[in-house]
Amino acid sequence: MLRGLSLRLAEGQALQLLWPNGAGKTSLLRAVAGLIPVEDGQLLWRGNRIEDDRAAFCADLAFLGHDLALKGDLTAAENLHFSVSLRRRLAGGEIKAALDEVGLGTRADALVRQMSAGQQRRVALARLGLWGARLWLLDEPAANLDAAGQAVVVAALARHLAAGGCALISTHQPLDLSASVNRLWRDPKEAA
Amino acid sequence: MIEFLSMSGYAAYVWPSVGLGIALLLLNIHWARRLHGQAKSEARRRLAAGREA
Amino acid sequence: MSVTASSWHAAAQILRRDLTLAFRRPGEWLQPVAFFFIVTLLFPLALDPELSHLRRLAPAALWVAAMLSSVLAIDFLFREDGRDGTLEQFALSGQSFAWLLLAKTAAHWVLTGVPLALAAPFAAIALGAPADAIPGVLASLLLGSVSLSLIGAIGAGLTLGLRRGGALLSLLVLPLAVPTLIFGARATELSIHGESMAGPMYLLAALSVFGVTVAPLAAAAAVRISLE
Amino acid sequence: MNWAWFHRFGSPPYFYSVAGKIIPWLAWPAGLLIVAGLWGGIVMAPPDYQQSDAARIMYVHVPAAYVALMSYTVMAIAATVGLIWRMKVAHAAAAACAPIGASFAAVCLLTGMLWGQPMWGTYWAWDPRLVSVLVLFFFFLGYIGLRGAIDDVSRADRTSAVLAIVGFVNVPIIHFSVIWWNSIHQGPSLIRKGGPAMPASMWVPLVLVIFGFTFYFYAVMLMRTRAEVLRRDRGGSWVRDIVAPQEPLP
Repeated sequence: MLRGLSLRLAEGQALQLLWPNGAGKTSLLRAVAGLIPVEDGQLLWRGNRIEDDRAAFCADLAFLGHDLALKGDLTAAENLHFSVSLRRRLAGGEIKAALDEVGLGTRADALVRQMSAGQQRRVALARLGLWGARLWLLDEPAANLDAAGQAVVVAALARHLAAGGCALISTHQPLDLSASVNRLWRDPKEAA
Repeated sequence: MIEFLSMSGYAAYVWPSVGLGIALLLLNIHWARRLHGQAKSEARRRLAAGREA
Repeated sequence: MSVTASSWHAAAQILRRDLTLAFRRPGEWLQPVAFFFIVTLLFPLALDPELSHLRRLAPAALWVAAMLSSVLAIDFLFREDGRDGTLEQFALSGQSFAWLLLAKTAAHWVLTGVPLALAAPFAAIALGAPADAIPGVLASLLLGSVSLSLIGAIGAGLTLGLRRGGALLSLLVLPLAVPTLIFGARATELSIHGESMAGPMYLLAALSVFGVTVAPLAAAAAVRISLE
Repeated sequence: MNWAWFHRFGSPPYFYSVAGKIIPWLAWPAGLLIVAGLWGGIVMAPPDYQQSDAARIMYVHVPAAYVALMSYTVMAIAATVGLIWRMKVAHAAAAACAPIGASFAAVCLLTGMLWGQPMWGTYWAWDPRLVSVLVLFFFFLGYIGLRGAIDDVSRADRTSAVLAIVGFVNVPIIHFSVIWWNSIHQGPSLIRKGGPAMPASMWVPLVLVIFGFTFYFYAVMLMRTRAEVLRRDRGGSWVRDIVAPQEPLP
């Protein structure tokens, strides 16, 4: 359980949580997303309390958790189509472009079940860009990724921040995001 | 007295019912007290463990 | 629960996706139908196979088998989506959570309730029902399985956080389904006797409408708790 | 209206001490009423002119049915309060109601069977009221099962609260559908309706037992709730003062 935390993110800012394992990184991200109730304290988004208009907050939110929410029996393109369609209508070619960006352009019609863990994570990363959300909450975004895959994460983040988005990222392994991340938080007891 | 106990031939049904009712009342008290006792002893055990640590 | 054009779009996507998945793995939704057949066909073996006797029993056999196979199937309703994080994304999609779960329940009904209703006339004939009763049997199970799916959705939501729903799920769901059983079996019985089944059918419809309004909210509350 | 008392009850130590003081005030009247009622019903009241002395089973059967229904109602209300105001004490009270209600429903069913054999000639008739109590009994079992299956206390509380509320909404539907079902294919020979209005010497003891059982239910419910509150807060500092008041702190 986390207590006495306070943090603030501005446009174009990304905060990387480098807390030790078990310090509550995942809980913090899930609480910000609204999946866990906050017992005492409040969450503001664009100056408004989140619980006053959850739908508006959710529209601005992209959450990537431990579970990727991908179906093994659907292709990469079908998975993306489904998860984006829950939020908005897609234009033609958007999915292809997003898969190209994460280096999976040729695998669009492969079943996710037949992909490696790293490729599956790339599919989930492609979804982030398609959602068009302002706030990214990424829980271990680079798990199972090799150097090339990590470069994909860094590039996606850089694009997101340059477009005025912000991000809260938890990583326990030393992932160098310094190209895009501008704030680090190493210990939950430090104020941020 | 025997006439009363025989319940005009329905003794086999009336007295077990009364017995069930009384057993129900006693058992519920017993269970509640046992639950309380268990909660107390568990709290005590925790307290003792906390002091040793 | 506010329903807008984009919620209809999202619901249609859920239906489409669940149907696609089901057609890629047909075993999952064929099993409850096979189970339904086996249970109904066990009755003649346990009883005497005299058709006039079986006919008296047919509504009971059909409905008990339908309820059991619907409980068997309902355990899958949210389990996989809960495990792979899809339900989390539902909760964060900005759409009404209860509405999305209702769409999932509708897909589940198409995949289990409809096949069950289509299978029921065959089982009914095997149990001695006249051919004239086929539309009535079909209609009563089609309508009754709607409320079975909705009640099941509540049970599936409540047991989602558990490692196995199993026996507990049936203990939770079956008492709630008593009214459906009563009216459904009565409708089937009337149709087998060639009488008007309007009365119990209205009541089944009322149960379904009530279920549509209440069940998604209860299921959404239960699923949200298990997502924490 | 001042709601401070309501919020104070949400605090476990306050509830624990106040409930401890209330219980004797419920238990003594309960005991007196039950003894007086049973004495009046089983010893003093005249035998029923139709059912003779078998009607005396009523003095256990009817109050048990009443308490079973009441404990389900109290459970659903407590669950709602717990869910809306996030009140742990209310969840503990809901948890306390289920086993009590289940035991009363079971006794109601068993005494109903003992009454049925001499009166109807069979231990079990598909009487709509009996069937409703049977379903109620299964609800209690399902509630207890669900609660037991979830390890995390807070999640168990809220999940089972949803079940209690859903079940409560359904109880009247089940009751009326069972009556309807009974009217379409139950032979008329088994169940005799009502009979003549009872003389006062018969209904007064019944009312006494019902009141006695009601007081008894609240007393036992509070006892269980206290135990439950203690168990949940076993690490809390107020618990230390209760379980080991004399020991000085190290």
